[in-house]
Amino acid sequence: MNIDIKKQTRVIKENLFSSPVSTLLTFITSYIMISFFRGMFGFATAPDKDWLSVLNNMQLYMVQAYPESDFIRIWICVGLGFIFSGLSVGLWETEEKTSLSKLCLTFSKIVSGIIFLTIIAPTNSVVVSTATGIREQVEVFSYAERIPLLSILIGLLVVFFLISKINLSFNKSLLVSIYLFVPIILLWIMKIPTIQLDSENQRVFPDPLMPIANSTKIPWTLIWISFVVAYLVGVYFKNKKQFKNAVSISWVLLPLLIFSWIFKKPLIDLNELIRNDIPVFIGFLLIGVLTIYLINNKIVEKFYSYYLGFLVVVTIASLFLKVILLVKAALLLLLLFSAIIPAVSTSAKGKRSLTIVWIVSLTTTAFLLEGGTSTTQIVVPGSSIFGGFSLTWLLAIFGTYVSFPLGVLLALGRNSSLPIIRGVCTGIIELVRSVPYITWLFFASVTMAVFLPDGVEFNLIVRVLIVTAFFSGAYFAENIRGGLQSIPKGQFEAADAIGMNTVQKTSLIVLPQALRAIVPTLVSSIITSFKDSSLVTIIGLFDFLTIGRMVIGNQSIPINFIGHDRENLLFIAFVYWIFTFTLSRRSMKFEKRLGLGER
Amino acid sequence: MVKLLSKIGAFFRNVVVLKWAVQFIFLGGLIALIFNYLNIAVGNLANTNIAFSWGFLGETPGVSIAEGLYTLPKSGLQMLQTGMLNMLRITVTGIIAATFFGTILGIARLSNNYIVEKTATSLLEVVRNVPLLVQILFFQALILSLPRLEVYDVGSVLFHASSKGVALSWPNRQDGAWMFMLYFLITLYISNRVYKQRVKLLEEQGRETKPFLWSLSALVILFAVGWYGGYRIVGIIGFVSGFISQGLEVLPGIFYQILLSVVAGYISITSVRKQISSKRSGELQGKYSDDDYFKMIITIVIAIVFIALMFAPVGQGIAKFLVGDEPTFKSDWGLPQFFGGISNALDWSITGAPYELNMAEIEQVGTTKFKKYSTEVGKSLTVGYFATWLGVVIYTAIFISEIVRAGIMAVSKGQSEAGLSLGLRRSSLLRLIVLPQAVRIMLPPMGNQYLNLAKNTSLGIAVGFPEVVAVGQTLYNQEGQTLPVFLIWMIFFSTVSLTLSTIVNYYNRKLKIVER
Amino acid sequence: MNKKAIVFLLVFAMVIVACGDTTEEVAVEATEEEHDHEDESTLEQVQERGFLKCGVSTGATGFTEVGDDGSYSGFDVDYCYAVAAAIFGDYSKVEFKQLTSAERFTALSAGEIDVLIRNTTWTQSRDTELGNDFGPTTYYDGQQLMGRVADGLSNSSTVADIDGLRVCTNAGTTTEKNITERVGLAGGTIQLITVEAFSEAIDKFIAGECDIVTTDGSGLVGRRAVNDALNDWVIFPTSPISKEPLGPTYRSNDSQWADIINWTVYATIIADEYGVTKANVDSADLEANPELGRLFGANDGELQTKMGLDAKAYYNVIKQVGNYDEIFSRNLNPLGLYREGGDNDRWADGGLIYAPPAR
Amino acid sequence: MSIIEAKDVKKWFGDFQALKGISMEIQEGEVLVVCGPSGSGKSTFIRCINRLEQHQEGSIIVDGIELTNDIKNIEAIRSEVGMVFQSFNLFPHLTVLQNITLAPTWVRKKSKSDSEQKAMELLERVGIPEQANKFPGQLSGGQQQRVAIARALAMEPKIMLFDEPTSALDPEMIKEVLDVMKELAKSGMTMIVVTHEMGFAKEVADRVMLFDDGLMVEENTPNEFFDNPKNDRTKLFLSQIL
Repeated sequence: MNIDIKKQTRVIKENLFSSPVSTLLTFITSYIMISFFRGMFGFATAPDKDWLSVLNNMQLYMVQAYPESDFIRIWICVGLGFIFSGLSVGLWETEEKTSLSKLCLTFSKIVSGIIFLTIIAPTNSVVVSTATGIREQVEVFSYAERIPLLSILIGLLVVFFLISKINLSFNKSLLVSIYLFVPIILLWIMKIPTIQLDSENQRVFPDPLMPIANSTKIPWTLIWISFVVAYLVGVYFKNKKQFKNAVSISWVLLPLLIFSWIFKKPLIDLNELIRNDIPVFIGFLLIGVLTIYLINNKIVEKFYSYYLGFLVVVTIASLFLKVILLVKAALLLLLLFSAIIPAVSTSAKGKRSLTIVWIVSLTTTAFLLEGGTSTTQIVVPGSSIFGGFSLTWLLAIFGTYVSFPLGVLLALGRNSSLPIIRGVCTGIIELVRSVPYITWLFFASVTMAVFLPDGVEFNLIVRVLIVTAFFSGAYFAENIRGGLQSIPKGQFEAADAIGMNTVQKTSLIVLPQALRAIVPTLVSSIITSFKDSSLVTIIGLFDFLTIGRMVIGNQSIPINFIGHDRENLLFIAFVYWIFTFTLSRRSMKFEKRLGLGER
Repeated sequence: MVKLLSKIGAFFRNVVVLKWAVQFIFLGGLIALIFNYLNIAVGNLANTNIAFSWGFLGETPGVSIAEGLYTLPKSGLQMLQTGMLNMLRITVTGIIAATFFGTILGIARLSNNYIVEKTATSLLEVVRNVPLLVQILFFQALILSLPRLEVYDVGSVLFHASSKGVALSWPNRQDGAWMFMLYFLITLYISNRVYKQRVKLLEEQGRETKPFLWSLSALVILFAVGWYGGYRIVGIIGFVSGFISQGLEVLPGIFYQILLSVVAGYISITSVRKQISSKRSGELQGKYSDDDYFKMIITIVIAIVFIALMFAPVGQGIAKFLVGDEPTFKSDWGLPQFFGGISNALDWSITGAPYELNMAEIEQVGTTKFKKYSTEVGKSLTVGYFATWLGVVIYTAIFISEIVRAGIMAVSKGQSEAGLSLGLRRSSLLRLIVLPQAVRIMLPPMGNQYLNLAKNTSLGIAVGFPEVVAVGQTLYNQEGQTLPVFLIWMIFFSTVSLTLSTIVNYYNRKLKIVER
Repeated sequence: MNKKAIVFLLVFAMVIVACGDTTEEVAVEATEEEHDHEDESTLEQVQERGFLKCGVSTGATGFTEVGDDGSYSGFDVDYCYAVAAAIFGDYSKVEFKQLTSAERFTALSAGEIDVLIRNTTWTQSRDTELGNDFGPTTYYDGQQLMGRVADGLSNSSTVADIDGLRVCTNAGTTTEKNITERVGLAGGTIQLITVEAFSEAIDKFIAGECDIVTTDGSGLVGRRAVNDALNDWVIFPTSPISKEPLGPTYRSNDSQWADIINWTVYATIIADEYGVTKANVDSADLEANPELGRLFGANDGELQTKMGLDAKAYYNVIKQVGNYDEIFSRNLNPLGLYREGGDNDRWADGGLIYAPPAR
Repeated sequence: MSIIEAKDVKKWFGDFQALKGISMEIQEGEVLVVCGPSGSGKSTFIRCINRLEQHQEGSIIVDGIELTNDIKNIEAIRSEVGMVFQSFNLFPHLTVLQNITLAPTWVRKKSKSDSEQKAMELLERVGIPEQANKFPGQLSGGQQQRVAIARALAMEPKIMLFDEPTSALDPEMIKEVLDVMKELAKSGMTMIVVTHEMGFAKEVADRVMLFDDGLMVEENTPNEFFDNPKNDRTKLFLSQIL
């Protein structure tokens, strides 16, 4: 014990007080940090801050005016997201083990941190009193509150210390579900003041204590349960490569599904479903599977080119004929698959993977069409589209979605050996990049309408997505170009020497190598999109930030929140931080693992 | 017949033909697309009664601007100029500050001191993960939560911050400041020459010539001479530009159109000639590839288009601008005005110290009870300026700190070992080995960050800072001309980006050559 | 079968799949709209679509507000509801589009919205240059300034008194130009800080960054009622420095649509004149008041049907939304804006709210 | 009949003339070794044969097809001519097997099972069948170069070009690559080999050529070339290299 303390002191001395300058720096930095924290704490807890303006508008923040009767769609989408996360966590589970004592150590560290912060928290804060208009010191965190809190925290510390004696180790990936479990339990037990209106639409004072958002308790709990189940399923199928592939593909397709099912409300005509869609679906499923399994048969192989020719003709014809859209899409998909089937389905393993991919893509296509072609939009009372946090994510994910292919094309163009194409692509990239995003957003909001033909009208969100496609596409193009340039010249020469043409060279040799190099960039670019999407507030789209700084500060009926935008701003900053921080941390870890696996 | 057909087939299978056919089809499609959209735009504009015109540049917008060159602009052009200068002001000071803070933060992150390192890291994690716009809004809220500027806050202060903004003591420019600045640049050049001269002497004669001391003393002496009136020697330049200005006033607009056309023609012809002669060396009679022909043709085509544009309304507009045609644009940036401005600024009859160190002053507005920060004495920053500046500087500094850290880390390992094995001391190791190489690694990403900073200043629009985007928006709200304003934004930002990247590339190349 | 063709198809299909979602969306919208625009009148478009697209503000206390569940309320919003009630007999068939001041006219002329009810000032240039027409004024406003008594201002202060001060206002409106011009005429200069939303201007005023804040009188009164606990704020000059008649705006060249909007507004005014409210509209004596009878469709509602509406259209407006006085007091009285003695009082009581007779 | 016929081939890079008129004929089944100092144009010449570089004057006729700008001819010649590079140029994102089967499936349009079978045969021939499912990065340099040879052979070419195949290898690996090449030469493949491995030239070459400064200085049988060179430049070159 004695030695331990000595060691600790030495570590502290080495790290903090190694030289006079270092000592001085230590004190100065600590002072700045503590006073910054005290200032922030005072700012946040001052009595003129009405944090209920944040809590009461949570629904507005999340989905804006999306109708409550259709919330089930959003829950399903969020649930799907969590199920896939659970599957992924299970499938790519790390072997790292952690023990209960380690976990408790982490928790006790956090609790000690909170204890420290509680001790240094300020007692008073300066506010302008509304009654007298004079600045005055107001008590924000009295000792009467502080001491019980401290004793609870110390109690927790003791509990953690005791638990840490239990010797129990479990897998690190399992931690995620524990971390998710904590807020869900809190949802059931925590009670906070909530705004209630009486029969005359007047706010009831004092605000009664209610559990946090009653309506979300059950969905979140269900989602947590499905997460855990998905995790277990993932662990079970850990060694199935096909399953992993299917999950990866589903991740790419999931946003499309969410998009079509959140915005569209398909009229499901059971009759037509049974008579048309299901037979078509099953028919194509069978044709695809048969092709996969039979195509390399010696007898069938001879007729492959006839089959393909027939398929091309039928597909082209179907595009112009009046047949149901599912047939068109399925034909196109089948054609796409048939072109690659003979090359992939030579081994039993290849056949199995291909079958899974075929089923997943056909099913998704069918679902997408059901949602996507439906003309019935969700009727949102108020706005044509939902907003808030959902919009922020929509812009981030679809910004990446639409900009990625464009970025690839621009990068290829810029790297092309053809001078005109290279010039044009370079011009587009440089022009788009040199101008700030906000001016492009203005272009979308006020100028683009001028360029649209008479009668064609895009929703502002679609216009913003178009502009985002170009803007982040140009940035993508630069990143991909980096990947392209890292490919040695010899690769092109070798491809030439074995007689490949330009398209084959690009799709088989160049892009696979270039894209692998930019996977990390993809994640960071989603993060950037997520952050950049906050700029749409300036053109009046109702994203997360707009609601906090423009809408809530204007509410006067029936509850008055006029002028309470600082607490909302702080809340928004916090939410953005939580999301980007965790995302970037996860991606960093993922990257590390990816890198280790490859080398 | 068959022969002919096969010949035609062979022609279309020719690689060169294919290559150019693909490109021209692409180009044709692109031009058709652009033309189509322009057509639609023209039609739509006609429908909405807003004809595309640049007229608003000359008209008085009737709106005042919070800060900048012209707070009550007489023309749309002046208004945009004000926004541009505001944007440049924040960009230039921001780049300097962000580099400074970024370097400090980067070094702090490599520090052995636990608290310093953790503080820098947590600052990084907070700033990097919150949208810049939210940060700028937050800084604005922070400044607005400061006390009001009260009645009793009057007089001179060293530093003052209130909800009205920030006031600092500042060396204020006097009449001779521009001359002194120019003089100082010349001084810097001279002392640099002295340094190089002494180094050369050292190398030739092998004796200690103290180059650093020499150049420093040259700098100090020249500076002192300049400060007490010596700077007036620069007045010669002002005198000359006065003549130039008078001469330019006589010239009609057509002169500039012709001049620019001739320059364009000359440049294109010389470059084509250069290309031709490069393949014409003696007996090694070179062959031109299709790309070479293309380059020549495109050079000529660009020149012809440029010349044609020079005599179209665009060229007339440019010429009018250069002539400084008062009634058209009410611009002060025409060439005669420009040289006139130089001759006014660099006038040798100006006396007195070029700069005067002033305390910030809080003054009374007229006879009312209102107080404001003096804009004449000291330096006053508005809330919008301060919030935007702080936002972009901290945001960029964080990214720069990552670059600095990565740069130093990339070099330090093997190179430090090599340096130490040569017997270099730690300080000289950093100065001679690590930094020169790290800077070379750091420069390209730094350039990108500078560009981002320049572009991010446009977020000032959210806190009422009148930079070019905000001003442009106000302008088209008044006049309805969104398209021209958008074009001006594009040209302006492209120019800024191009200039910045040219500067960065210049240094990049210079450092590279030095390395070899 | 040539393999090159397959590769081409593959790439083509990839491109389609890659941009599938947007193109599909675009195509659907494009066809819809093309279909819509085949010389159909706005009314037909709206009826076919099944709901009204109404452009409102991004947030103006009392005029357009968004509740905690995303529901809309406010003076302008109620007029959107009224138009929907007239067309469909169901006030809730409205889709609101919140527009910034910069994009509102573009949105209107591009057909993104059917009618713009977004505290928009009726000016000559907007009426002539932008291809819009203006409906009857629903709210007579005027630009005023607000300062503090503590700073030595009073309601007898004038524009000349603000020489050299820092003034905050919101962007994209006529206010920037008005204040600059008026101060210029009075021989002074100001430092004008323009922010996007009025709430930010007020924040700056409260914090003390700005000495004066200026916008339409309604906005000032509303915010003073809510934020000025000390009774320190004063609005001046008494007669506004500008005229700001606010009302609905629609595309020109569609007189049927214009009639519908105009008479929806007039119906609320006429109902107010007769004292017919949401509550008593069913018991209104239509026989005794033939004007009301015509308006509410008692005798076949010939005039309404000629407009292309249901005979009961304006009855529905009053039944579901209320008369002018109800709309006004419901939304603006809580903010301290009252009709009595102002421009927005009934014409009989000396105000400007006047409707042509329904005959 | 000669399988490759080059007449007065000239090539410029900008204003630098790399080939100053090369003429030669190669018979089917012949093994030709080209040597010469670096920058003498030997690599450029063999790269001209399968159009990795474009010659500007003169003519090259491969197997009766003239190499012109006609894309059909280029494609035809490229599938007749296999090439092995100094830096192997294997595709790092594909396994050894995929590297070999890529061209047959996509260019020759063969079914995957056939080309895989063929690939395994070729891997046997170059002596590394056990490496089929590894990635190139996991192989040694000699193994990589043998895979590269197998990849070129998979297209069943009539002519093989070797551009300094051993100069990026360690001495012990050189041997294993040269053994494969010798075996190939004995099987009757037409080969043009740019190399400095004089032992190889002595053993298997039918003819040896020396390039200098864009010109072919000497062409001779190996014995004559090494024992009794005609040209002074050859003597100088041999004295430096041996």
